[in-house]
Amino acid sequence: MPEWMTPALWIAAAAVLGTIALGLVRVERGPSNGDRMLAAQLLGTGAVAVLLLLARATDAPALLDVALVLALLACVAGAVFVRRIGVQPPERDEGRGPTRATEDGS
Amino acid sequence: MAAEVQVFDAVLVVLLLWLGWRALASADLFKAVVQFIVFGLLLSLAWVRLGAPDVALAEAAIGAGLAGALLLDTLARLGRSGAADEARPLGLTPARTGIALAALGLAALLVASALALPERWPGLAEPALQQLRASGVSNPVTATLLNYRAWDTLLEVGVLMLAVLGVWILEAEPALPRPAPDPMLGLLLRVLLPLTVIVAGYLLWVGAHAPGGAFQGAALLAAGGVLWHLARPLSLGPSPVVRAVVVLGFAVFLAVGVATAVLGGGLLTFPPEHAGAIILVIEAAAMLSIALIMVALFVGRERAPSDAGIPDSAADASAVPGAPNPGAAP
Amino acid sequence: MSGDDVRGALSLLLIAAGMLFFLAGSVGVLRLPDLLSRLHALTKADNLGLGLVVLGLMLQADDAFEVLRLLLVWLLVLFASSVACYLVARSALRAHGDAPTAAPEGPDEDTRDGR
Amino acid sequence: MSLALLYGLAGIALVAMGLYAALAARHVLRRLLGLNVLGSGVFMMLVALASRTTGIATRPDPVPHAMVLTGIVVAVSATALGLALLRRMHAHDGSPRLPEDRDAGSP
Repeated sequence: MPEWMTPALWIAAAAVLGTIALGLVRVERGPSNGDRMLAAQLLGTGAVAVLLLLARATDAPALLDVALVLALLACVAGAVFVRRIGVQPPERDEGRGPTRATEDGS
Repeated sequence: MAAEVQVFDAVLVVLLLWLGWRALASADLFKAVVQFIVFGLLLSLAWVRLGAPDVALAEAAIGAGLAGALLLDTLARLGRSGAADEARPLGLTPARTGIALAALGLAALLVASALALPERWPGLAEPALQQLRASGVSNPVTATLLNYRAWDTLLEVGVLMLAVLGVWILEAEPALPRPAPDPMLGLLLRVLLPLTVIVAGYLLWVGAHAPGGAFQGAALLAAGGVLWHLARPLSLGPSPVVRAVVVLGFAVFLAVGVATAVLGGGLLTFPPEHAGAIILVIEAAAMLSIALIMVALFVGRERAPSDAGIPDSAADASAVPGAPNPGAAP
Repeated sequence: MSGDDVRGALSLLLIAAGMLFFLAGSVGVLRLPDLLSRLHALTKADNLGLGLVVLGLMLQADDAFEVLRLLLVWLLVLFASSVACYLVARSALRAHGDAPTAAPEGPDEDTRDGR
Repeated sequence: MSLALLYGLAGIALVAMGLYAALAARHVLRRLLGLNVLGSGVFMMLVALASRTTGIATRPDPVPHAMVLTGIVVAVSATALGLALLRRMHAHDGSPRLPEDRDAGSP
C-alpha cells in the first residue's frame, strides 16, 4: 500500500472517535433510557470500526479478533436492558436534569 | 510520533476521562451505568493503543459484555426507589472536601513520581522474552500467566471460586417477573451462542502464540451464557454438577502443581518439553470453570416467583428463604 | 500511477464514504426528534458506515483469512444491531401503548420515516 | 508527550476520581462504579508503564499485561459479589445505602 495510507487510516480512526463523541451527547441527554441504550449500541459499532482501522494502520491483525469479540457481544447489554428494564418514558420531557433523583428529597 | 496519532490519542484520553467522570457524577444511575459501559468499550481501545491486545480482548468481553449485564440486572432488581440517587451524588460537603483533598494529594504524588520515571525502561520484557522458548507457548502474556507466574493465576481462579460461593451463601432473591419468550431473542441465541463457543475455542487455541487465552475465552463464553439465561432462564444454583464444574479449573491446576512438585521440578514448574500441553489442559479446565462462575455470578439464586417458600427446582434445594444455609458453602 | 495507488485510492474513497455515514448516523441520533426515528439513523451508520469501511479495508487485506474475519465482523454487527434495534423498538412500543411515539411533532410521519 | 506519560497521567486522573467516588458516594452501586474506575486507572498506569520498554525490547513488557488481565477478571467477579450484597441489603433494609449513610427521609 502507498505510504500515505497509514496516516489516512489514523485520521479516519480519529474521525470515528469524533462521531462517538457526538453519540455521547445523546447518552447524556436521553431523555428516555431507551435512547441511552441505543446510543451505546451506536458507540459499540464505532469502536468496532476504530479497531478495524487500527488493525490495518498498525498492521496488527490480532486487533481483528478484538473487533470480533466486540461485535459478538455488541447486543448483550441491549438484550439485558430489554429483558430486565425495558424502555420507560422519561418522567420529564427533554430530561435535562435528574429524573429519578427528584424523589430522593436530599 | 506523527500528529494524526497524537490527535487520536488526545481524543481518546479526553473521552475516557469525561466518561469516567460522568459515570460517577451523573445523577441518573441508569445513565451512569450506560456511561460506564461505553467507558469499558473505549478502555479496550486504550489497551490497543498501549500495545496490550491481550488485555484489550479481555476488556472487550468483560467491559462491553459482562460488567454491563451485571450492573443493568442489579438496577432492575433494585426497582425505581432503590435505583434513585441524590441529585448531586458527588457534590462537595465539608466531609467530602477532606476526601477530595486526599484524592488530589494522592494524584499529585502519583503525577510527581510519573514525571520522575525514565521515559524508557527495560522492565521484565527481556527476561520474559528470552525464557519464552522454555515456557511451552510463544505468546509472552500467556507464558507469564500460566508459567512464570502460574501461582498468581492459580490463586486467581481460587478467588473467582470464592466470589461465586459468596453469592450462593446469600439468601435467594425473589425472581423478577419474566417477560414473555421473545422469538427474536431465541434467534439471537441460536446464532450467537455457537459463534461464541467457536470464537472462545479459537481464542483458547490461538492464545499460545497470539493474543488470546483462557480468560478471554471464558469471558466470551460467559457472555453467551448470559444471553442464554435471558432467552431461556437457567437454574445455576449450587447443584452438584455446577459445583463440580466451578471447582474443576482450580482442581486441575492444583493437581498439576502437586504432580510437578512430586515428580521433580517443583510446584508448578513445568518441564519445557511438556509445558505446551500442560498449559493447554490447565487453560481448557480454567476456561470452563471461569465461564460457568461468571454466568453463575450473573444468574445468582432466585426463588420461584409464585410460591416464594418452595424452591423452584431440586438444584435449588438449599434456597429456602430466611434460612442462611452454611451447607451451600462446601 | 501504479496499481497499488489506484487500489489504495479506491479503498480510501470507500472508507471516507463510510465516515460520512457514521457522521450522518451520529448526527441523526443527535438531532432526530424521537426514539424510533433515531433508531432509523442508527441503522444507517451500522449497515453502511461499517460496511463501507469493511469493504475499503478488504481491498487492503493481506490474505483470505483477514477478508473472512472482516466480513464476519460486519455481518455480526449487522445482525446484532438489527436485533437490538428491534428489541428496543418493541420495548418502546409497549411502553407507549398504542401510540408509536410520544413525540409532539406528528408521531405518524416520524414512524413512516423510521422504516 | 510520550504515549506512556499521556496514558499514565490519564490513569492517575481516573484513580483520583474513582477513589473520591468510592469513598464519598452514598449509593452503594455508585461506590462500586467508583471502585471500578479506580481499578481501571490502576490498570492503565500499569499498562502505560509496560509500554515504556518499546525501543529496548521488541514489544511491551508482558508481565504487567498478565497482572492487568488477572486484575480485570478479579475486578468483575468482585463487582458481581458486591452487587449481590447490595441487592441483599436492599431487600433486607429497603435502602441501597450503607447504614451509616442513611438519614431520615432518604431511601
